[in-house]
Amino acid sequence: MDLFQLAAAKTLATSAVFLFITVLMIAAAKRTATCITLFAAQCAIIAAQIIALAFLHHSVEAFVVAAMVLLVKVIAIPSALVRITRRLKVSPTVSASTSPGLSLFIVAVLILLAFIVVQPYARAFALDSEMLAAATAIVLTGGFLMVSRRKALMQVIGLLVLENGIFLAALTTTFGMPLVIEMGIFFDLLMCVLLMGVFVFRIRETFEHVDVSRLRRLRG
Amino acid sequence: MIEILFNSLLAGLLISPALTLLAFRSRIARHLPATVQLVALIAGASAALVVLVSNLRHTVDIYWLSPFPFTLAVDRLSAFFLLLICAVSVPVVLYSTAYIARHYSAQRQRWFWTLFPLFLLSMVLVVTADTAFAFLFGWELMTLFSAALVMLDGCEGERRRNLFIYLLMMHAGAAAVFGAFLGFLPNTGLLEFASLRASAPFLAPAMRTAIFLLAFIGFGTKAGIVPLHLWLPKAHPIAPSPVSALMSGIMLKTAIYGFIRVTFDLLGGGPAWWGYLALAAGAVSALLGVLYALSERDLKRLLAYSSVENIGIIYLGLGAALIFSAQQVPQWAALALTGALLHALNHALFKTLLFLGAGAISDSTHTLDLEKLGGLFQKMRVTGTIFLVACCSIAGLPLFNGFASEWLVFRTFIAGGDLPGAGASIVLLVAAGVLALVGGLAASCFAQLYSAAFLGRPRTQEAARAHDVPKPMQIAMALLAATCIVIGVAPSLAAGPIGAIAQQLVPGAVAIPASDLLFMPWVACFVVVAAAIWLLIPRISRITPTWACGMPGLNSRMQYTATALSKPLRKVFAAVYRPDRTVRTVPSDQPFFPASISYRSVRTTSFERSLYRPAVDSIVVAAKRLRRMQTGNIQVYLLYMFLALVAALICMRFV
Amino acid sequence: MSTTIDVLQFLIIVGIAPLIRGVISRVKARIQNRRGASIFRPYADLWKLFHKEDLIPSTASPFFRVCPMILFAATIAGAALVPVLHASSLLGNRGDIILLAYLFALGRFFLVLGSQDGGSAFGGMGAGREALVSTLAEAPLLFGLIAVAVTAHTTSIAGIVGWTAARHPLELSSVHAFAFAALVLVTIAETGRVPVDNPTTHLELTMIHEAMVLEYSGPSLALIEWASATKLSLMFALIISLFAPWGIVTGGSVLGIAIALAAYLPKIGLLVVFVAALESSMAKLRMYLVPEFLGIASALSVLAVVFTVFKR
Amino acid sequence: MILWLTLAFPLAAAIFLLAFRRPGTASTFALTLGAAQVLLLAACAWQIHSEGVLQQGQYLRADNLTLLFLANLTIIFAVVLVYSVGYLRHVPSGRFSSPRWFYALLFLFVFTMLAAYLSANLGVLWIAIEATTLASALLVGFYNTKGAIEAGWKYLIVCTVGIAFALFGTIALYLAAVRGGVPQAQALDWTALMAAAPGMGAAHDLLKLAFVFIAVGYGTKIGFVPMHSWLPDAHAEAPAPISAMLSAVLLNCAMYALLRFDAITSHAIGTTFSHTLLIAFGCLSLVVAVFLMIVQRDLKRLLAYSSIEHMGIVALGVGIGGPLGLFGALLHSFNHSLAKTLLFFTTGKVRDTFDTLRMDRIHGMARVLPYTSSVLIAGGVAIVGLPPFGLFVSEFSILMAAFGGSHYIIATFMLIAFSIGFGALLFHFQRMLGGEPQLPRSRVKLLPTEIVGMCTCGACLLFLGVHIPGVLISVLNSAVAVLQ
Repeated sequence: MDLFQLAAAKTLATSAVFLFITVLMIAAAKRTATCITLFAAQCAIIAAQIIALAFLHHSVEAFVVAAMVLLVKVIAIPSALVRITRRLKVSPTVSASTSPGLSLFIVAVLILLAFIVVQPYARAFALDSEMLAAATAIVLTGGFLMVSRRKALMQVIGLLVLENGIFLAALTTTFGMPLVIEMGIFFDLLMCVLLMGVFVFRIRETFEHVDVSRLRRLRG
Repeated sequence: MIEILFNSLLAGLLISPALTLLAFRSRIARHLPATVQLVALIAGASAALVVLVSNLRHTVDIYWLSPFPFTLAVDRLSAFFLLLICAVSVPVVLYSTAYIARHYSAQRQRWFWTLFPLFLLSMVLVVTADTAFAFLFGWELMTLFSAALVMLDGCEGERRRNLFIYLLMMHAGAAAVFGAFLGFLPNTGLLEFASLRASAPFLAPAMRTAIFLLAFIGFGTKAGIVPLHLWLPKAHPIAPSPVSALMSGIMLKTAIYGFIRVTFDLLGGGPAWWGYLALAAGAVSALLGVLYALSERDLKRLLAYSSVENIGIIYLGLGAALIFSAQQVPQWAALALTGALLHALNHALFKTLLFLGAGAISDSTHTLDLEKLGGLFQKMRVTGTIFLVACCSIAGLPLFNGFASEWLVFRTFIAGGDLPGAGASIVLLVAAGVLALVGGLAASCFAQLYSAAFLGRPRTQEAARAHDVPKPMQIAMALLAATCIVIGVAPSLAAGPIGAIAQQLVPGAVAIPASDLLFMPWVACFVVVAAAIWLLIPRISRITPTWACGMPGLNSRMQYTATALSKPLRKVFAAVYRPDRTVRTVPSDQPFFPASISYRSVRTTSFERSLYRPAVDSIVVAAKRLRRMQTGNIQVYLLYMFLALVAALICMRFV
Repeated sequence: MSTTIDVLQFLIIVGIAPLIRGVISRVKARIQNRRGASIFRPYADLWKLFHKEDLIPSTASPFFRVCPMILFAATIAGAALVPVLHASSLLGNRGDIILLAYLFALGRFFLVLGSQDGGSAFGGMGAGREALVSTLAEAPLLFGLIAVAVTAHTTSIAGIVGWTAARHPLELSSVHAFAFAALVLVTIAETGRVPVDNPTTHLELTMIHEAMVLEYSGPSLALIEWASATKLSLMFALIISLFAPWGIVTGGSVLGIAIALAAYLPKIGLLVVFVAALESSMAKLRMYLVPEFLGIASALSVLAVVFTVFKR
Repeated sequence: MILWLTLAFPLAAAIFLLAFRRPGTASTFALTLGAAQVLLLAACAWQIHSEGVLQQGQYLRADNLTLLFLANLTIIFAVVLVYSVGYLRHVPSGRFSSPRWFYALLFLFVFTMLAAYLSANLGVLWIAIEATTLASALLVGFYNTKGAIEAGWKYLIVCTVGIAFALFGTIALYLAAVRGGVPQAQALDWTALMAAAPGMGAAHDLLKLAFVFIAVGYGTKIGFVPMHSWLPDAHAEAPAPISAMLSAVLLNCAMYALLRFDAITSHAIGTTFSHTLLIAFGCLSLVVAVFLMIVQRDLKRLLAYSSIEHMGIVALGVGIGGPLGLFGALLHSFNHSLAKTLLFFTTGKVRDTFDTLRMDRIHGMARVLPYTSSVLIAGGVAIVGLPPFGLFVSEFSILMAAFGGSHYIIATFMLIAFSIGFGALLFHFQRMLGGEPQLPRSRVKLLPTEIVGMCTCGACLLFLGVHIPGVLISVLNSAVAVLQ
């Protein structure tokens, strides 16, 4: 058992680093498919974290949550997204408004910002500041992706990343919410992605492109 | 007794719209709504009279019905304005029975008879309201119903624009009125006038000032003081005549009522500069109003500008009253207030009459353009005589009612010469000069109006074919004209009771020396006898052609028109008008041998040009800038969200 | 007794009005080295006109004949407000200075209406010009009266007269000087004398009053002429009683009345000579210089009013 | 039990309705089920009213505040359903765009909003509100036109991001509650939170942080400027009855959520912070909305901006606070939903007749559509807050609260903004109503269903303007008491 405990603690300690790496890589990624994979990886890391926490706290609920993360976020959503990308038959690039280098730089700045911002809270509530910073950075990166990537699907991914960050924050600060709520949130998320998929298809059908920055009929 | 009368007024005005909707299809019951309204109005007038005489206060409380305290109370001041509304509306209703039926389709008639009593009711609400909520409720309804009645004549093009300006300015004015009443709240929390009055002494001086200024602006907008008068010459002319009569004759007075109620009653007077402000507004309005009136050729617009002038005179009186009460001279304050109130009554009478007369003119000639009228007296003897009475009254000629009130205001200005402060004295005496100038200009203006419309030769076929209007319209106008003469000959009949109101409003005022007006009957007798003597002397008379320097073929185009008549005066006051003149010569390359020359002179008032346009333009420009922020790009929208979040987070540190 | 004097002084103003006209034209003739007509010539003119027939233009309404009557009535009602022999008048009361100005307005209003009824261009021409002159004269007239009234602390003409009469001539201040000057100018303008108007002209470029009454004839014209003469006489009486009332009676003796009358006539004479001299020495002003003329009157009257405040 | 029933019924109805392909049958069943739903809601409301608080299980709870919003939902749902029957005649069918889908989604939408209202748990509340977005997004995109899809997409993305922020805020509150000693199982139960709030003052900064995220998050859904961008698009492109639902119920639903959080925050750290934030958002929404109303070209966008304006007013009412301010705010949200529904109903007819909602292309409406025009005028008069309609009363009480609390600057702001908003609406309406019509007078009469819908709203508005029944006053007062 001790070995598990140790592994769990080790996972927790190192996962933040891995999360930062995924964040940076998403920012630099050029193809949608890469982003999806990275998102899945990110979710897998988080799932690992939950399992680790579950071991540390001997919580059955946490195992259920971890299972759901694996099921929904690591398997279901990414595969759905991949299928959508294939069926859309549009160019595989992310059509970023910023160059990969600049994106990387911006995300790096965001990570730094996240560290600065969370410090007072981490201290006040005796929380793992690295984890909290990771969560915040993921949220910020999600936002950044949504603002800077013109492809509709990338907005979905950005949203998912953002949501991931919030989920991670919840995990770090409060060790998750009550199970029913968590399940509800997962359900909502799944539905949300499905619905967005429907809309992406409709955009493709109606406009014959999936560039959201060109959806500018309605303004003023 | 009062209770029954007042309640029957309210009930009558409330049920008559329903009656209209129910009974209008039947031929017999068609006149039922008008009859009910007449009865209700007479009941209301008698209720008001009873209150005026007996000084009993009567209240109706319908808080059980309304969400906020809603009380109607008739005290002396309310009773005066209630009397004004009811008494003046009686002839208007009578007039409308004939006028509306002659001019509108059955559907529009129904529309009129539904809204008209509601409009009256809203005005009754305003002047009898005893809580801020009731007042504002009535105040907003009044605008709404009047606008709906204005739309009776359709709303196309220019009319629509005018209506828009009317509603917009009224709404903005109402916002100020809201502010004025609610400004009392921090001190009392209650909406009843009694508690507002009680809380007034404890208001902070800044708040008192704010309330006064808001009331001044809010009620000033409704009353049409310059430069807030913009809507007045636009909205009044486009309404059907009975409605313009009510709007100009009565609705403007509700603003006077509101101003008096807030300033004199609720706030209980204030520093002298309030008075100077009102006085200045009055002087400017009176002068500019009459000057603009002088240059108008559209009869109704001319009358509307003349309303601005008369409201100016009322404000002169109110300003003087405020100055006197600030200087602790209550008896003169009361006299000035009496003058203002009497002028309000007089203006209601003669302006209603003039608008009804204008309705009669348009009824028989289908035009209101003074350049197209002329010689109507020959065809419309009764209307012509009545209209003359109205013109004399509004010109402030002795023996007619306009003189009595102007005389009172003059007297108070002269009394201002005895005030201790040099500033106050000079201001009041100068105001007397302004009033004199205004009086002179008004006399010229209405002499010109009357002679252009009624005397000389008809200028168009329509004018030549004019005929007098039906009996009900004549009777309605005759009633008003008779009242004008009665008050003109025996002003103390009206000035006495009004003096009692003023005495109540100005604390410390003693008996009013308005009894001086008792000599007017003697003057009247003298003038009438002196004029009538000559009728007894037998004279031989012969009808000859007009002298045309010995040439034949004098025609109507050789007469002076209204525009030509006022030319000398307009030339002297050219600085006020500043018209945009355009002369077009066709063909343009031969200026000395033109095929035709057209001359156009458009007058946009300088207020519109330099005050309203820039304000509206800047708002529109700001709106367009904001519109550009709404780019349509979802990424920008998301960015706004993130920025809003960041801004809120930063602000969090400081709150 | 008092009422008798009131009636008497009223009759004096109205009665000697044509005489004043006659004297003015006589004096003018003399200044111009002519013999001139009799000073009673205006009475004869009136007599003649009253016996002629009234010519009524075909376009005119019944109203046409009423106007002169009202003009006349209003003017003589004004005459009933002005004290000549003692400090009281027939219709006098508090505030009658305003009534006086407005009675002029009443008369003028109807004259303007009557002038338009003929339907010719002359009436309108005169009416427009008359409106200009009278409107601009109204303020200085009232201002002049107000200045004196404020100084005397009363708004009745008779009261002012009483106040002034009780004072030494040298006690009167600059207020009175300014007001006097203003009122003289206003008188010239209001009564249509040179340099504002020329009562003898019939030139359409210049005439004001004459243009308005061009359509009138016979008794109607007589009334108008008499009314305008009365207005001049009234204004003279007003000026005299406001600024130089000394000599008026305080009691009611016949002797006193005689003395008052004797004091009154030289004062009138002086004014008549002054007007005649002025008319002979000046040319008529161009129409659009008239506002400047009245502007001077207004300025003087405003000064008078301002001085009332600082002189107390 | 009744709460569960009320909540489950629309879900079942939605699924049931999907089974009917024929429009006529779907309509009939929708009406029947709708009537049953309304009855159920009425029964539910009655029970809440008589018992004060109704708690069922751990997750469902209803009190007087809920009751007020439930009443709002019930009335609007009923009229919208009735109106839809006539409205749907012309809709071309496509995938997800047939009457059965319309009704099914409508019921689903109602289900999600009911869930939001009836939840006792802030987490469930969040889930429900997120679900409202999902349920209504397809309705927004119902027409399948370019505009509708664009609007649907923007609606979905912007609201989901906003709601994600709200989740963050909820978590932060949860953390604060847990740290403040509330047991984990109850740390999202808002009655427990209200009770424990005074003890949570220690986590001062965290609570502020939570409220900022909540305000921005739910504020997105309410339509506060600058997060309002989805609102005009969605309102303009959705079918008229759905626009009415969005404006009249959905915005209120989000406002309800915000009110709950505001109450907790105020209890914990005092009213200053949360109310200042609300006032800031309120003022911003009010001012920006009235300015943008001036330059609108599309009738429904104009109405949408007017909704933003009114949500701003409600926020100001809450922000000014005090019993009167809250009273006014709650009443205003109620009145606004009635008036806005009325106005959106007219747009259906306008689009039918003129084939456009571009206001510069509509002329002479008063002659072409006299009855619809009079409804539009009445609705316009109501929405600008003139008597004798209900909004006058509610705006009056908010103004009274503002003046009474010496918030002069806010009051001035409001008065000026009201005038500009009035001018903007009046300007557009008069241009549409007047002018030379290019079309003959429409021979198409208003359908009975449309008349019923419009008349109900109009009558309610008029009634509330003249008299507020005692029941409503007591509900309002107890709702205010719940929040205080």
